[in-house]
Amino acid sequence: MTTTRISRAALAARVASDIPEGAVVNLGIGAPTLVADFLPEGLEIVLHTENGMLGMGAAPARGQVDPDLINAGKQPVTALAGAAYFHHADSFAMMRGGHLDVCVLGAFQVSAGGNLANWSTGEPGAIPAVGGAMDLAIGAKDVYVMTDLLTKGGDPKLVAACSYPLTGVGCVSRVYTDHGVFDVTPDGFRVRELFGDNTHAEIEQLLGLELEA
Amino acid sequence: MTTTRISRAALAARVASDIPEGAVVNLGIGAPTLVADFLPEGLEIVLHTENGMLGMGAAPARGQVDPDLINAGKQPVTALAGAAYFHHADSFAMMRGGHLDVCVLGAFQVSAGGNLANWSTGEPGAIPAVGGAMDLAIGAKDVYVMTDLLTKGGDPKLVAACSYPLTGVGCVSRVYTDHGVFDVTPDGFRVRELFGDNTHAEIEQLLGLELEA
Amino acid sequence: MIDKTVLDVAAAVAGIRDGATVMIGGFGRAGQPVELIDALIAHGAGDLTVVNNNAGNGDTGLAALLAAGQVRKMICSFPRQSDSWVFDGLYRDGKVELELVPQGNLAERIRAAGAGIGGFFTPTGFGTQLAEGKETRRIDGRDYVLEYPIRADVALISARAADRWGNLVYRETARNFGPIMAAAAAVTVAQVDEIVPLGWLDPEAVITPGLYVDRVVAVGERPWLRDGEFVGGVDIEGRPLAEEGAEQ
Amino acid sequence: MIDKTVLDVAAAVAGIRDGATVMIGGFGRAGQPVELIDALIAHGAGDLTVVNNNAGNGDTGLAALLAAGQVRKMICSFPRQSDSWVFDGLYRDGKVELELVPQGNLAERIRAAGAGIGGFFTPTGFGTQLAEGKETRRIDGRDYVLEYPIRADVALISARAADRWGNLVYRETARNFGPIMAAAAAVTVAQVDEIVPLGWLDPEAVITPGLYVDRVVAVGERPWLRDGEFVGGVDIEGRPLAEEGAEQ
Repeated sequence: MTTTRISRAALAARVASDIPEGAVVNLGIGAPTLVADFLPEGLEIVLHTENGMLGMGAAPARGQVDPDLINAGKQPVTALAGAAYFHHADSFAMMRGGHLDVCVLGAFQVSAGGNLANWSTGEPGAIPAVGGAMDLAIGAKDVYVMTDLLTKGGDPKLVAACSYPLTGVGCVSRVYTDHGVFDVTPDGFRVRELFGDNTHAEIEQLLGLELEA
Repeated sequence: MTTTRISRAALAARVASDIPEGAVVNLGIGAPTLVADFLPEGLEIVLHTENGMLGMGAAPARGQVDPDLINAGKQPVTALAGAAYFHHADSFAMMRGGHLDVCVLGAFQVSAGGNLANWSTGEPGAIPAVGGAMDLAIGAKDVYVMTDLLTKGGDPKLVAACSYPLTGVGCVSRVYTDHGVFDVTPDGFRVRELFGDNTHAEIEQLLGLELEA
Repeated sequence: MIDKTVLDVAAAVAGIRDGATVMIGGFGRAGQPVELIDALIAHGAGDLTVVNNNAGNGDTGLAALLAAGQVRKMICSFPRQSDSWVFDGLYRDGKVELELVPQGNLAERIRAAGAGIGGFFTPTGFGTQLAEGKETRRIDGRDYVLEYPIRADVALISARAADRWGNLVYRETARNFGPIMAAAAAVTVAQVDEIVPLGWLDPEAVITPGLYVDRVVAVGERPWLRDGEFVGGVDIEGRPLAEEGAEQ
Repeated sequence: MIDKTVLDVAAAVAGIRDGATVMIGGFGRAGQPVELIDALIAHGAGDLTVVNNNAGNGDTGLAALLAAGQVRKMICSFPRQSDSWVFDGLYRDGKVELELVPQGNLAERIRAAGAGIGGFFTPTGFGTQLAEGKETRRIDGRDYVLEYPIRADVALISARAADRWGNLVYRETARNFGPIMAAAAAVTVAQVDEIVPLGWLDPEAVITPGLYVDRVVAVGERPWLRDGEFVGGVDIEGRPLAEEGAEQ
């Protein structure tokens, strides 16, 4: 079976197109960071970085790197006019208190009930590291996951129940994948959009899951 | 029985003399506010006001009253060099977290176990008001009470057990009265200092309480 | 473009419904959003639960809202003051309910609402009437009372300046409850002396980041300031001083 | 006169004992008090429990403290990074313990210690391995985990400037854990670029009031600043950029 897969960049653009002007958004480390490059020019969207800043701007030019001004991935960034700094407890209070509109996160697995697994594969001997993942998972009005539909080995990442250790329970609202976009509903995953010629039946077959139409 | 009583001002001076340089101090509304007038000149003592300021200074001159700059009694004050402003949750976190060295409070009653009653006489029909009293009571390394030994009606204010509603439990470390100074110890009140010719026996008789020597 | 500016105080308080819980900033008069309260009186919403440290001073501001009969219940720490006659009368007549909360617990409960904390153990009030019936726990040898968040439908606060993103800076002890109320309400309305261009506020010194603020309205400079500098010449209520010769 | 200034970093870390719990500020390298950590290495106290968001980067700062064998246990949210080889090796060899805490719970637990909160219900981590064995509660329809304060004997933090009362201002995202750690430790030591005369810091913009700070030590301006202004010319680790011609 050959299905349509869009590129990582196209997926980032697809996510970006759903973020309205004025939204306060946290983009997780890794692929979600790409979304920033596709936010519509001319629209004001306020980026939050959990290490203590609202109004985060793009990467600085060489020579203008400021080691005091970094994002959650510890990469250099800039500050927009309208930015504000705050300490870590205040920053996570913003998230936990539901003041962010959107978080975009990566995932190992998302369950039909909206559970997220993205911090540990549970491998024995691996050094665990969670960072802000569990806070982000419960820390926005909408939690979007951005991921491939399948692992490199071909296993579904949208599952009936997560086998990996959970990051959060019932927290995901929507999943943007390279094959299509799925809402998490009380009845499980609902197809919102399929890319290219992908059909409902094909995706169900790939996932081994029934999807709402 | 005639006993020596010192004036309110002399008592304020007595309290002030026990406050070391560098101490962070909150002076409660009413008589304790007087203590500020007797802090030794040339010593730096940092006054906290629970409505959001450290480094509070004296009252302003007429014409220099600033309605945005007030103390907990809602009187105009000034700011010293080195002052800082903060919001109410941060201000009470300072108290509750034990970061103040000394609070000086008034009292209706103090018990031998260090309980404080200073917010309500429990009169039926009275409008209750607590303000920051309960926070102040548990909000400093040392809680000093400044009060007359007896009510105007002659009833002891140092008691075996408070009959008025409590402000805090086991919170008072020392009581400065017009008759003398008393430490609260695990064994009850201990006489620290008696003013004038007051004797241990006289004070015990006035209070109807045994006092440690 | 994000623009949280509204043109007048009527627009700022639009939509406040009967029965709403309204947080009102200020400690006594300092930081009290008097212009917004006046607009709320004109707006007319009633049956309100109001959260404030006090219960009004004199006949203006919160006291006027109480006098207008719009408040069903006050949640506060210190209602009884030398000039709280409006509240005192209503309370004695049984026309307003009172929930008394120690000031630090009030602040921390408001903070908890904004910070997504479901409840917290506080030492304040343990063993007192104000903790009666509440869950307690001894933790590491200290006694605590379990307290829950206080949330609101609307917060009305006052700050010195804002930008169009809703970033706020305050002035001196008028900051008091503003920042925590801004975070604890579904809709936060700030009155400010002035709205400055985006980028004028120092990002190191923004106290309330704009994400907590929904509407800002400029109401003009306080009488004791000129171009942001203190010039004085008023009494503690902000009224111009009488001439020296006229002073009693 | 209150003067919390100490003359050098050795004096700043004096008295830290074997077995102490030491909070170390910083998120990655930003705000990491490298000079104080170097002084702690020279000081030699061992068997330490260190609280930091991470577990060291490269071979300097916290990584060097770990390499020196002075750390018994790390409490952090994110030890594993591309350049955390020192911690990684010690952990795999069983030479350092790890308590992993979600970053927001770490921050709130530190905040609770400073704020006199005995415990709090947080939604973060509910239903995950990191909440296993912990008390949970459903409050108003949401599930929470009970978490307790994290206190320390000493906090080592970095700020941009201080005055002799210990008031601190920070710079950009280097603020991170500094303010909450300052409040959570019995003794707080701050390294700063400069110590300014009392009264020079804007009281509206002081982030850590001096009562939280016990010692301040000036360690000189960061290489990317000149007289407090950003001049750049460094890489993300703060090292001077190579000449353009030499760039690969």
